[in-house]
Amino acid sequence: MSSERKIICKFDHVTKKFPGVTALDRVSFEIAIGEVHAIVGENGAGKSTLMNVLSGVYPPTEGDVYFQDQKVSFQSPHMAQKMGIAMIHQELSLAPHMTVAENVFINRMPKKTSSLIDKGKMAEQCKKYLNDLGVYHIEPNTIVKNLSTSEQQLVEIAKAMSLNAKLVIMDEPTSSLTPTEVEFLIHIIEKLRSQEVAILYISHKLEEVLRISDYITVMRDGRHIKTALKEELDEHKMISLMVGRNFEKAVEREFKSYNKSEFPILSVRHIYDYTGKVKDVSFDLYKGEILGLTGLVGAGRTELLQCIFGANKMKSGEIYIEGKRVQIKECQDAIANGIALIPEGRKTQGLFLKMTVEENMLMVYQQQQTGSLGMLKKKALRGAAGGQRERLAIKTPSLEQKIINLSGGNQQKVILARWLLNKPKILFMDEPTNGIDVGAKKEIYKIIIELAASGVSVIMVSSEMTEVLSLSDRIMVMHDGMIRGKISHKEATQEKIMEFTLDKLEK
Amino acid sequence: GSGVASSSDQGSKETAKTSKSGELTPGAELVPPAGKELRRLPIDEASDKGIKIAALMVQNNPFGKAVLNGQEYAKEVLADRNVKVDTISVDSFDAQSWTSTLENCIASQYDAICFYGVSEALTDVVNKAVDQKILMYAFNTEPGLDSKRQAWFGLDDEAAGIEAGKQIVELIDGKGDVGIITGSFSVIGHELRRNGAKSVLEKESGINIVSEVENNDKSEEAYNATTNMITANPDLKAIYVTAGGPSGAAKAIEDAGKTGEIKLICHDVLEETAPYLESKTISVCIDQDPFNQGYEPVIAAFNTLMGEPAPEDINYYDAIVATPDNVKELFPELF
Amino acid sequence: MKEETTENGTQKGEGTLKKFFSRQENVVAIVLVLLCIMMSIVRTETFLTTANVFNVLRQSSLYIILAMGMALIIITGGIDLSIGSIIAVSACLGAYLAQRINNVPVIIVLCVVLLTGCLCGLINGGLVALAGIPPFIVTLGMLSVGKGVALLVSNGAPIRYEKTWLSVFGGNYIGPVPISVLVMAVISVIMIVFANCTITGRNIYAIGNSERAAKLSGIAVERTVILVYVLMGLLASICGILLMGQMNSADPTFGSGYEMDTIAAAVIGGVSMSGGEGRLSGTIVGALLMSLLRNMFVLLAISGYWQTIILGCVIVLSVAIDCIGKKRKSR
Amino acid sequence: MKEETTENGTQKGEGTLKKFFSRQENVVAIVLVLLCIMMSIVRTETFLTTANVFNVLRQSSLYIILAMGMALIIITGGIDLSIGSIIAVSACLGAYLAQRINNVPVIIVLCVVLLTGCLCGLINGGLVALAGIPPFIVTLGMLSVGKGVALLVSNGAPIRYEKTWLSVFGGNYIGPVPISVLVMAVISVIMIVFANCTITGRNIYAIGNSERAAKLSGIAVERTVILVYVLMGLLASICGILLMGQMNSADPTFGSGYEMDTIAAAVIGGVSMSGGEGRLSGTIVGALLMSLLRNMFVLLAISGYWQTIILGCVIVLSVAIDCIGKKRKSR
Ligand SMILES: Nc1ncnc2c1ncn2[C@@H]1O[C@H](COP(=O)(O)OP(=O)(O)OP(=O)(O)O)[C@@H](O)[C@H]1O
Ligand SMILES: Nc1ncnc2c1ncn2[C@@H]1O[C@H](COP(=O)(O)OP(=O)(O)OP(=O)(O)O)[C@@H](O)[C@H]1O
Ligand SMILES: [Mg+2]
Ligand SMILES: [Mg+2]
Repeated sequence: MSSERKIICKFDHVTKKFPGVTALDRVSFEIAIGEVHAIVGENGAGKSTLMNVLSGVYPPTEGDVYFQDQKVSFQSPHMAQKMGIAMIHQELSLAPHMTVAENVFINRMPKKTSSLIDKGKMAEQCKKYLNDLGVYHIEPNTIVKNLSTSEQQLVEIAKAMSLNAKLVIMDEPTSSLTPTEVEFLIHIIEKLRSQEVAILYISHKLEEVLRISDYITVMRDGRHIKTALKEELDEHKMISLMVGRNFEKAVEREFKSYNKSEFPILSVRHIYDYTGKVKDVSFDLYKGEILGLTGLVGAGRTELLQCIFGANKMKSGEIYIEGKRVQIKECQDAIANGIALIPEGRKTQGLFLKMTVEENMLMVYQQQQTGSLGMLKKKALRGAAGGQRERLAIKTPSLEQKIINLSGGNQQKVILARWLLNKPKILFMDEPTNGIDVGAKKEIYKIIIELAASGVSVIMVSSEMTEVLSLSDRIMVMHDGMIRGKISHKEATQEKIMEFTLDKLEK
Repeated sequence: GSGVASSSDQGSKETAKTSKSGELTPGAELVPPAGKELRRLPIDEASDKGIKIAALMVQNNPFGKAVLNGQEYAKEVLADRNVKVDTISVDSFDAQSWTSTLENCIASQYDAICFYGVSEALTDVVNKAVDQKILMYAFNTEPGLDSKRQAWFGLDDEAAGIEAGKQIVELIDGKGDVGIITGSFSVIGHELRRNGAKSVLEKESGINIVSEVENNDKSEEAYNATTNMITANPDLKAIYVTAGGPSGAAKAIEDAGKTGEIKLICHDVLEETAPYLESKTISVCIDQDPFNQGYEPVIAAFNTLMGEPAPEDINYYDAIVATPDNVKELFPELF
Repeated sequence: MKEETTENGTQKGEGTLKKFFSRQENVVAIVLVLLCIMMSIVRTETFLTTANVFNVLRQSSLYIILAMGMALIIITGGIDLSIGSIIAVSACLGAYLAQRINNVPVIIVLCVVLLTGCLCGLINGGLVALAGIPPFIVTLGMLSVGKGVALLVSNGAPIRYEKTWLSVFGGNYIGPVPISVLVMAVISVIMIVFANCTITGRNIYAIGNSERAAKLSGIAVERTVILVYVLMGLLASICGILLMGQMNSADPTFGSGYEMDTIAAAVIGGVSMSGGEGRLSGTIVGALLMSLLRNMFVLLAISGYWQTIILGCVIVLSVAIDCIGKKRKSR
Repeated sequence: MKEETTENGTQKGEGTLKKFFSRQENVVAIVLVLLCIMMSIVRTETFLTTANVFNVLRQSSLYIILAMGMALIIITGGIDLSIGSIIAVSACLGAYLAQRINNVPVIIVLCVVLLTGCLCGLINGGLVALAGIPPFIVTLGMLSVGKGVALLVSNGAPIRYEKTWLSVFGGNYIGPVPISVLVMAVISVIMIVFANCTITGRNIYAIGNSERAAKLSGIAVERTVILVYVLMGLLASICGILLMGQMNSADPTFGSGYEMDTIAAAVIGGVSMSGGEGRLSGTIVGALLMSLLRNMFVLLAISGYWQTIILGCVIVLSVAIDCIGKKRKSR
């Protein structure tokens, strides 16, 4: 990197106010070509808002944005795109009923001379961009809704790449990628850097940030705190800057090991599901255990949990709870047996977006807490909700707030509270820390550990290796719908897990 | 229907003399719209205290418009007699809409309400109005057999249907396929006509009713139904349209080049049907004098309110049978 | 310091006002009140009479009853086009029974009508929830089939029946209050309590927000959806009874075209067509607005052609105020 | 080993078949074909004649034209209840002009009709896209206002006008082919190409999938939505011309009730009411099914009451087959 930074983009006292919230407060800093510039900060620090201002989603309330030495005020994302700014949005912005190729080339599909769309060429170019990302298994003509979340994320990345932009904004691109895919993305970023493309990179995964970025900007409460060379910062310093105080070390817990003689709380034997995503899965879960479940994209972890929970139909297999055979046909059966599920995809499977925090929190609990004629005991319920809000330190102006106005971490805590109210014996968590900041993450880890200590058994699906390693008593790796291996905490290392995770060339 | 009620004619002349002259146009001097005859004349006296009469109709169809013309004419005539006639629109021929509108009129304290009797379902609301001393004059259809409405004006639908049936038999010499396009299976007036015609047609062994479909009073649907009938029955001899939209059937017959081959029988000589009568596509059109259905009840109500003897309980209109040969004579205003 | 307090004070005041205006139903309610005030000035002698007020209420009572059921269906993300046919078929069956069989106890007629409504709702709900057929298609089919059955039963003509205590529901009054208004009031209270204060009511909203999330929260989605359609059928058949009573006969045209008016009432009252939000109180306001407009037209003797034009404009305008405000804020 | 290959083979064959049956439109097409075969057997002399085939096509041509526009609107997540009124108001204005002003060039009448349609669409689209009012309310208002204006213009009665070359569009034939069928065919081709092979067409789908995502992808959402409504207005006014030509007059009742039939055609053909998916070819199949049923009723001389019952059942059944299959799979 040359010592002379060639500035491509500059924020000059950018302020953005939403009704009641000042999301950005006089933010100023610069980005140069050929650099990977990371932005870190807690949930709600204003990272996405800043990027949305740059990419033309919102106009700034005050202040200016300069791009290539020109003062710009984009009226729409389209204008920003034309100037050479591409953005991978934090919330996926794909059209689920359309094909992969159409999504990649939306609004700028290659045309034939007749000005009609050239579908062949489009598929071909799409394939090329996907291959560049190291993705060979996604066909351009697949309908996007049939892809898993991580595959959709890859399509989103391909879409941004195909714009051949001068500045690429990546807002949490790796939130649902597996380690292998992250490697490929990093590879791409390196390549872009060498092509003198500027990259704005937002992530809550600080190791990743330290690994790939040149400059790091820290934001807090809508303000710019510091921009520094990567070398000047380490994880600890970053966190202190982000939260504005010193931060204690990450979680610690005492791991347990189990021997065969112990009686499992949940036993699963030879489960197959109807769609064929889960094949012959058997495992045991013990009281107070945290069982990490990891694997590659599409390994079937989500399907396994949802199948046991009764949300997907089981084809064959047996489930025992505390030694008793149980039939789980509907989610209600699972809940009655003391199982809880925090699903992946907060917005799609977890939240009731048009409802309040309180209603979201009480959704499961209130099903049992009714008086005569199915009337809700509103006072008692409100008390319970208030209790959870305190226990989990959920930041919300009131319980009547619409859930959609909360930050991701707090939304996740609300879903956690929903199930804790029900006092489950077994807790399934599918990517519980997806897209939430270090602070919130830590709080959630703490809650998980407390739960395990109080005797709740937890299965945690996660693609984040560090998370799995630092929390799980045992780790189970899935591959292609089957359990590839079970490792106790003592034996577990990153390499060992990777070995189970990856496709082996020779069988 | 050329006989204007002569007795009231005389009476009104007398009263005209007694009233202050120059302020109102005497009934005898009224100039009816071209081609119309007034079946009843207003008495020539202005009301002292002011009279409010509501004239109700579904205005958004050709027949309704013809009735409205009569109602508007009555409004004009009575304007200088200190009478306020409100022509009120009902949004459909649905009994419930009529009940609501009638209720609203009762609330508005009209002295008389002239209304289309849509269906028996109006019985209760009509009785309620009568109990509140409101004159309830129905036209066209009876609002229930045991309703207390004081008078009714119009052409008996069943008789009209029977007349249509007879005309069909005559036109096709009592043999051949006949199709019926009816407005709606659930409108009583349409059903009375359909069944009236069928009662005649079914007696003829040579006549075969091949199809009965609804067209919801719409000309486009009549067009499609006619085309379908012609296709399905190459020997079709006649089509009977019981209610709205006969122009669609006529146009379809013309487009199929079957003018004259297929006889079309329908109701109401209006702007819509007149050209097809002229072009002989419509063989017979039975008119029920909608102008007077709008006009007469209002005038009758006024006269009664002014202390004249009440009109007859039932005031039958004769079916006016219009054919291509006589239509220009009977309805000069349409040509 | 002092200045800040005032500012805060104003902000707070503004906040409450803003919050009030941010609900579409409140804006529509204000439109309703303004229209009433206007009418009381223009038609002093007729508009604000007890008779006319109860008249408007009576006319709106069917719409209110139906619109509340419709609102719940729309909140689950569905739609019901068949309500008119359900009214017709249940009323016709009841009247047929009352007319044909001598001395059939009225209570049995009542049960037949209500059960017919529930059965139609059950078929609708079953096909929607269990077979997964789009509600639009299911209820469009039911609209057609129901009308056909009503025509078959009634043979196309209104069925008159002996006056029994059934007719009390429709036309009679307790003092100046029409019984149908009382029925409407009772049902409104029950429905509002049901929607807001019972677990099933809240589950309906949850399903409309996200069916998947509701399922994963242990809500019996299918059963609840079926229940909502059955409830709609029940409400429709209650309206069938009210109409039967009012008319002292059952007519196969009963209720035709009601679906659009009730959906409009719900949407005007703030129910979102995409489901998950909206309140029954708003729906009541929406239904009242529609009835008030119709009453106004008659009291003001507005010509038929202008009625439809004014109706269209008022509907759009009453919703527009709120929408434009929201749209501007969102940018 | 050998067994496995066979199994794979069968699976592949099954796969293609399954894929074929997994599209609702294909299932509906099969229902359509089966009905045709049945009719050819039962009514050999009349059903499969050139005259009758073109007859069915002619009757369906309006529905097909309108349903394609409606499909696009539903795909954006909207709805248009006002098409009937747009047909009526544009036709009435055109006929009024042709009748009132002597020697007005026909081309001007044509332009007035088409522009009226576009203007109505523009108002709809503008209120939906720019003011953010729910499409249901906007077009319900337009339905009412348009009908009122059509009544005002026509004074409630059909307006006849001098026969000009405008009438050619409606009633005339080229050989055995009705001109309206030709118009329909041309418009179908244009619309299918537009929806599938142009960027704007694909953007319409993208908007229906997620308006926000479409906006973030740089699509001019508002402009595209307005365009879709204008297109619907244009198609409605083309239907106005066809009807005017066919009847040689314009009637304010033109097109009333079309909205339900066209929405039904689109949904039967696989368009999802929640937007984002569905194909115009399916819509055509849906519209054909509706017209074929009506034709069948006449050819088979089915009694009126049973017509509505059968219509309802066929609509539900033709969609059910596909839905039940999908529902079973999803669990
Ligand atoms: N459209 C909006 N309307 C109102 N407030 C908003 C809007 N978008 C963002 N905010 C608020 O602005 C603040 C900054 O949000 P932003 O999404 O930029 O945070 P972030 O740093 O990206 O957080 P995360 O890490 O969770 O993605 C938050 O308080 C948020 O609630
Ligand atoms: N709705 C769907 N329809 C068809 N296929 C799907 C659907 N959802 C997921 N898949 C496929 O199922 C497979 C398993 O996906 P799934 O999301 O269960 O994996 P996972 O192990 O949970 O991975 P992740 O890390 O993304 O959560 C993938 O190959 C995916 O393409
Ligand atoms: Mg963000
Ligand atoms: Mg998963």
